[in-house]
Amino acid sequence: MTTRELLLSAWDWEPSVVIGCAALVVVYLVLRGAARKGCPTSFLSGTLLLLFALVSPLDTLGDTYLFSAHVVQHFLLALIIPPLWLLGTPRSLAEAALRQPSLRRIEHVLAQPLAAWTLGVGMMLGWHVPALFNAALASDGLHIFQHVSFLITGTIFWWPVLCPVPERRMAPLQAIGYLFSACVSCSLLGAGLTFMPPGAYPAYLNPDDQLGILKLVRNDWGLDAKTDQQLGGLLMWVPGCFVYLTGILATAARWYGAAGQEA
Amino acid sequence: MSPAPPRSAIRVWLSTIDHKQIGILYMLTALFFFVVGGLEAMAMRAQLSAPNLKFLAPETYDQMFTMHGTTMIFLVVMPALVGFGVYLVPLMVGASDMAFPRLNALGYWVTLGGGVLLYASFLAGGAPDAGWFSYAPLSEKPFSPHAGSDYWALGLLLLSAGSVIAAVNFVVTIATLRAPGMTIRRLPLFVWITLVNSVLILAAMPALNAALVMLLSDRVLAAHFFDPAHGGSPILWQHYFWIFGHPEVYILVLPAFGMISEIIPVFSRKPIFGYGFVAASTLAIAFLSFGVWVHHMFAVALGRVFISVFAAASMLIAVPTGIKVLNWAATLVGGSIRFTTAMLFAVAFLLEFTVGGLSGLAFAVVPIDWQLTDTYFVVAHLHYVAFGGIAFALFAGAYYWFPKITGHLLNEPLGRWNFWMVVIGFNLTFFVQHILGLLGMPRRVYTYPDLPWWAVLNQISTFGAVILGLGALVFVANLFASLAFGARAGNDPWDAWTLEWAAASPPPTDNFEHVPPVRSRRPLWDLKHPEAPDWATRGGG
Amino acid sequence: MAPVFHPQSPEAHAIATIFLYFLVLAAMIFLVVAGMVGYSIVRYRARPGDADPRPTFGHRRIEITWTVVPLVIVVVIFAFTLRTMAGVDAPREPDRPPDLTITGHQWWWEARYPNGAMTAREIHIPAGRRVLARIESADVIHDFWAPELGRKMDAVPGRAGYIWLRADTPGTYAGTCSEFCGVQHAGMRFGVIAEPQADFDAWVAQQAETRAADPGERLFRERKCGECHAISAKDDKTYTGPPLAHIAGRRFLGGNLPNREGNLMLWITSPQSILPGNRMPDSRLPADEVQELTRFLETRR
Amino acid sequence: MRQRARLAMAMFLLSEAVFFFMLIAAFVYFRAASLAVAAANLKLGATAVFTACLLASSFTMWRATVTRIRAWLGGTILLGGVFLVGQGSEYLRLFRQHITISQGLFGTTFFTLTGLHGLHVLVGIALLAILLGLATERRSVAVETIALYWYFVDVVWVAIFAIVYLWTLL
Repeated sequence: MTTRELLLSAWDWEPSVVIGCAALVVVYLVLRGAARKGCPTSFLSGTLLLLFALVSPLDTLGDTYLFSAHVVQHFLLALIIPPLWLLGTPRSLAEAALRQPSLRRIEHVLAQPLAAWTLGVGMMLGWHVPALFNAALASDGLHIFQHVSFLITGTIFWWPVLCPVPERRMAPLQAIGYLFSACVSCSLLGAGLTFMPPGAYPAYLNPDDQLGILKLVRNDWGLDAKTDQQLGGLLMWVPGCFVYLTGILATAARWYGAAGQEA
Repeated sequence: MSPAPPRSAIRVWLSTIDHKQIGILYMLTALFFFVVGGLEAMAMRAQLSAPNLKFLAPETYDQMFTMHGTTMIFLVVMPALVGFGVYLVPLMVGASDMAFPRLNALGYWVTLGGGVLLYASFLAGGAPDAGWFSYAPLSEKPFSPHAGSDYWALGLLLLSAGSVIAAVNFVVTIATLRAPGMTIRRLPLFVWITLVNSVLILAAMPALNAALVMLLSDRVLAAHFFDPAHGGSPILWQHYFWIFGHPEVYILVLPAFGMISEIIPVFSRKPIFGYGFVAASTLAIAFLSFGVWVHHMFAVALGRVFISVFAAASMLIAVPTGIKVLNWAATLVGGSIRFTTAMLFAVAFLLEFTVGGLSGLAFAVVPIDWQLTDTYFVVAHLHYVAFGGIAFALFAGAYYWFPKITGHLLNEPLGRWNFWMVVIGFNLTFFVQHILGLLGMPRRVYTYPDLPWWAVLNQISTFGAVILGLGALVFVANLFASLAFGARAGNDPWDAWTLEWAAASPPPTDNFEHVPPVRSRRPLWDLKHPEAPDWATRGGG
Repeated sequence: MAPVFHPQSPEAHAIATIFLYFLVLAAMIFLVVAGMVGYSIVRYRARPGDADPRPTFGHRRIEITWTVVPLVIVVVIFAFTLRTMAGVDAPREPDRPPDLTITGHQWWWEARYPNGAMTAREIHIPAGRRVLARIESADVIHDFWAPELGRKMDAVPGRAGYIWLRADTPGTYAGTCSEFCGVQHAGMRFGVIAEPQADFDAWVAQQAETRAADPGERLFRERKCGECHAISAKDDKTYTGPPLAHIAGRRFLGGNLPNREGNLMLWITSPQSILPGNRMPDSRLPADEVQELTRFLETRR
Repeated sequence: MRQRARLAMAMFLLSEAVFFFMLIAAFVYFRAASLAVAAANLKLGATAVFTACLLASSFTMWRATVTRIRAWLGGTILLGGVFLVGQGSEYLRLFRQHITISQGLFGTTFFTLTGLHGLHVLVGIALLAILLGLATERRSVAVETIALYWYFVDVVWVAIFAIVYLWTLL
């Protein structure tokens, strides 16, 4: 199989995923209907990315062949899609939701920066502990749970920074510290994986080559097991950091921007 | 209280805890070592003025470039920048001193001690000669048996401790001693950058300390961290050194950015363009500077994937740097530019630093690095940043703040001589070194064969260095002449806007009789222009 | 013509090309900044009596523009970088044995070939064909760099690196150590000699041969020359000094000293005056012994 | 003043944290080469006891900032001293087995890391002893600030203990 054939053929249109995404879009459009606020492009592109992360060759590669592909998938699920969703949620919708006492109580607990940080970063670190990660690779149910938990804790993590109701967001300097410490944690994990000897996730050492693309991956792409783990670590480290950095800079810019108006 | 007995000037200076006197001590120390480091550079340029010369023995030449690099970085630029900071930060935030005056004095004396220890190596069997980044295993006992490298490591440990002390003091001063109304968002950019820079120092210096402790363990206790014969790793030294070393480059250049951000607006008669972006890009630089160190190691067989990720980060850091340069240039546009010597240096900084920044970007393009790293192209690049960037900003800062520090203006005609000789000499010296690199001349060679063009280009470089050296002497002469005979400056000779110009020149021990109200980023503008204060428009902060 | 811009292999050519593009781009960026600055200092120079201009504090859209445009430029440069890297770099752990192994020593370069041939300072390769060179170090970090032929590679003790070595046409290509490695770093120059395949094959075969015994060898051993130098081909030991089995066939001796009439004797007598600080002490042998050693070494061709 | 002193100490400890992080990273970097020696020669049980002493000293330190400063400071110094004695005995035992800083990568990394930590404990004890000599005023700024340092040194030890000792069990 060539790279081209792989990219064309290895799509797995799992009905539950497709229907789930479609349902998300419908619900979003219906609820948003009256609101006319919140950026639909960002919500829709978030959902599109979700579909991509779960049905594209990225998923196939990440499941069996490449740790680095799996990292990209997690990166999308925890760090890219949730902020896009939050940016796309209209303020009025969030306010309406928060008027529900039960939701309000949950939000009150989970949106505490400490709780949100612990959940978001803890999930990121926890799922990469070799034992848990390997278990998720071995069991489909656990794997689905892993992905859902990334989405949920990702949303919880970004909530205090990007909450659709700006008054509920953290103070800017606090937010910078929040993102910075999260970035340091992910960097350490990434750096650790980069410099560790290969084999932290043994399933990727000798993948079960059902698609017959192992030669392609190993030789043509040059991703042997060592390079693969290194690349995975580096992706978590540098582009991961870049997402947090973007958050930090956006917060700082908004803070300085607000200065002019408030005086 | 009975009047204190009169004390001799020497005792006053030795025991001072006044931030202004300590700042001056730092700056004078930097000036002294600037002359020393300059003489070392001159010795090297003399040796290289023709092929196969025997003016310096090879080992002497190696000591010269090691000491030149170490001196200029740790004993000139660092003390000069800390000195300016220690002098100016309390004045700029409207405080009467640093948060911990005694700690401040300790920081200075530790720094001086580090310098003395480093130079004591000359008396103890030879200065260090393994280069300013002292790559292991060359710097290990079997290959550098004499004590020079031990003095180097110990001296650097002290200098690093001095920097950490100063950084702690800066953070606390800026966090707790600001005048009423001086919010974080109204900090003068020099102070804001000093704050970010201090955190950078606190995070980067320990990597150097750890590396030095490990090197000393190897050298003195026969440990094996960097010794490949016993399983140690020379690459580990490179990682550790550059995890410190690349942030260090930004530690050196950020305060220079801060000075430029103060000087260009005042002489353009306009507030800085895009304050928020200049401030935020500082954060971005500080942050990214920890993810780019591997670009010093691209020639090592580290693997293509590994290298390319760091190449990407190294390229990214060019973006916030570019934002800064463009904002300074945009500050000029629409201004009413006064070309004092300070402003001349600041404008020259913009151009020279842009050259240095672009040649630096070349090294993020990995294949170019594979050709040109460790050649004279690097030497040219780093001097465009270190001299064309940092030193030009320091000259500009000296001309700008000398009146505040001494009460006298620096002589402007001498300043013009100073400026033009330095600019011409600098570009002659270092521009041709780009070409020497392309011709294949490696750095750190004590001599070279008589290949086509090598001799003539090296002669031009040496000739330029002489002009540059003379220009620097004009500066030193101007300092002392103006101190004795310079025109009185008055409190605010440049019609500037930050708080230090509201104090007397030189400021009294407690700095301010009363601190002017701070309601915007330019408190003195508001005072002078009650009809259109900044706080009534967008420049509030 | 600068060697970097005088590429003699496809690998060096690719680097020169990306560098050229980069120079053009850098020049354009510099012109933008210089243009802004130059225009301002002419147009906005203060004239006597000028009042302060009306303050302006920035412009969000301009800021976003000059954040995004450089970002795009950087992404493009990065793409070109990746492509060129893939084209010029040898794999980190190649799946075939190297065609030759180049080892940096303080302060000379050694090359060993699979058939046991070894030489110093002059590295022979067949012209027009890509060979895989393994770069190692015997002591400190060195760096192998022949600018006309391609990338440099650090020689790090305990960690081998691989490069493609190729020259399109026969000739001699100068190279040098490019990482500071001690006193005689400057003297650590070398040449890559590219020859037609047949000549190269003959050379390698000849280098692996052992020369006929000679009475001079006894003096060589007695004066302990053999403690630092290999005198026979196919000697696996690591020596401090370069191998001498075929010294007479070399074009250069230490550093840049041509292997001409009298220079070998000069080197044996006082190497320290030629490359001060190098590992070979001045011999202080009687003149007749120096002569005998020189005669002996000149038979080692 | 209290706020300034605490901020200054926090900044200093930030740089100390990076310093120890780098040393621990060096230990981990060579772990593969040193694991066998570590697993065979380190005494987990005894060190766990001394670790408990050090952790207990954080508690006594905290009590000293609240009440009965002299007594609790004395207790802290004592517990810190016990920890150092424990570390000394560990060193002696290793030396007798000819494991020193110059014998292999385990010795190199282990003694550098734990030695520098021990040095920090020693400095802490010296500071506490000075406080004990001066102590008159309860809850002085100095006690609180140095307490921060002491907690930090303990936390670093927990990291070292986990990575150097406990990790050998995996």
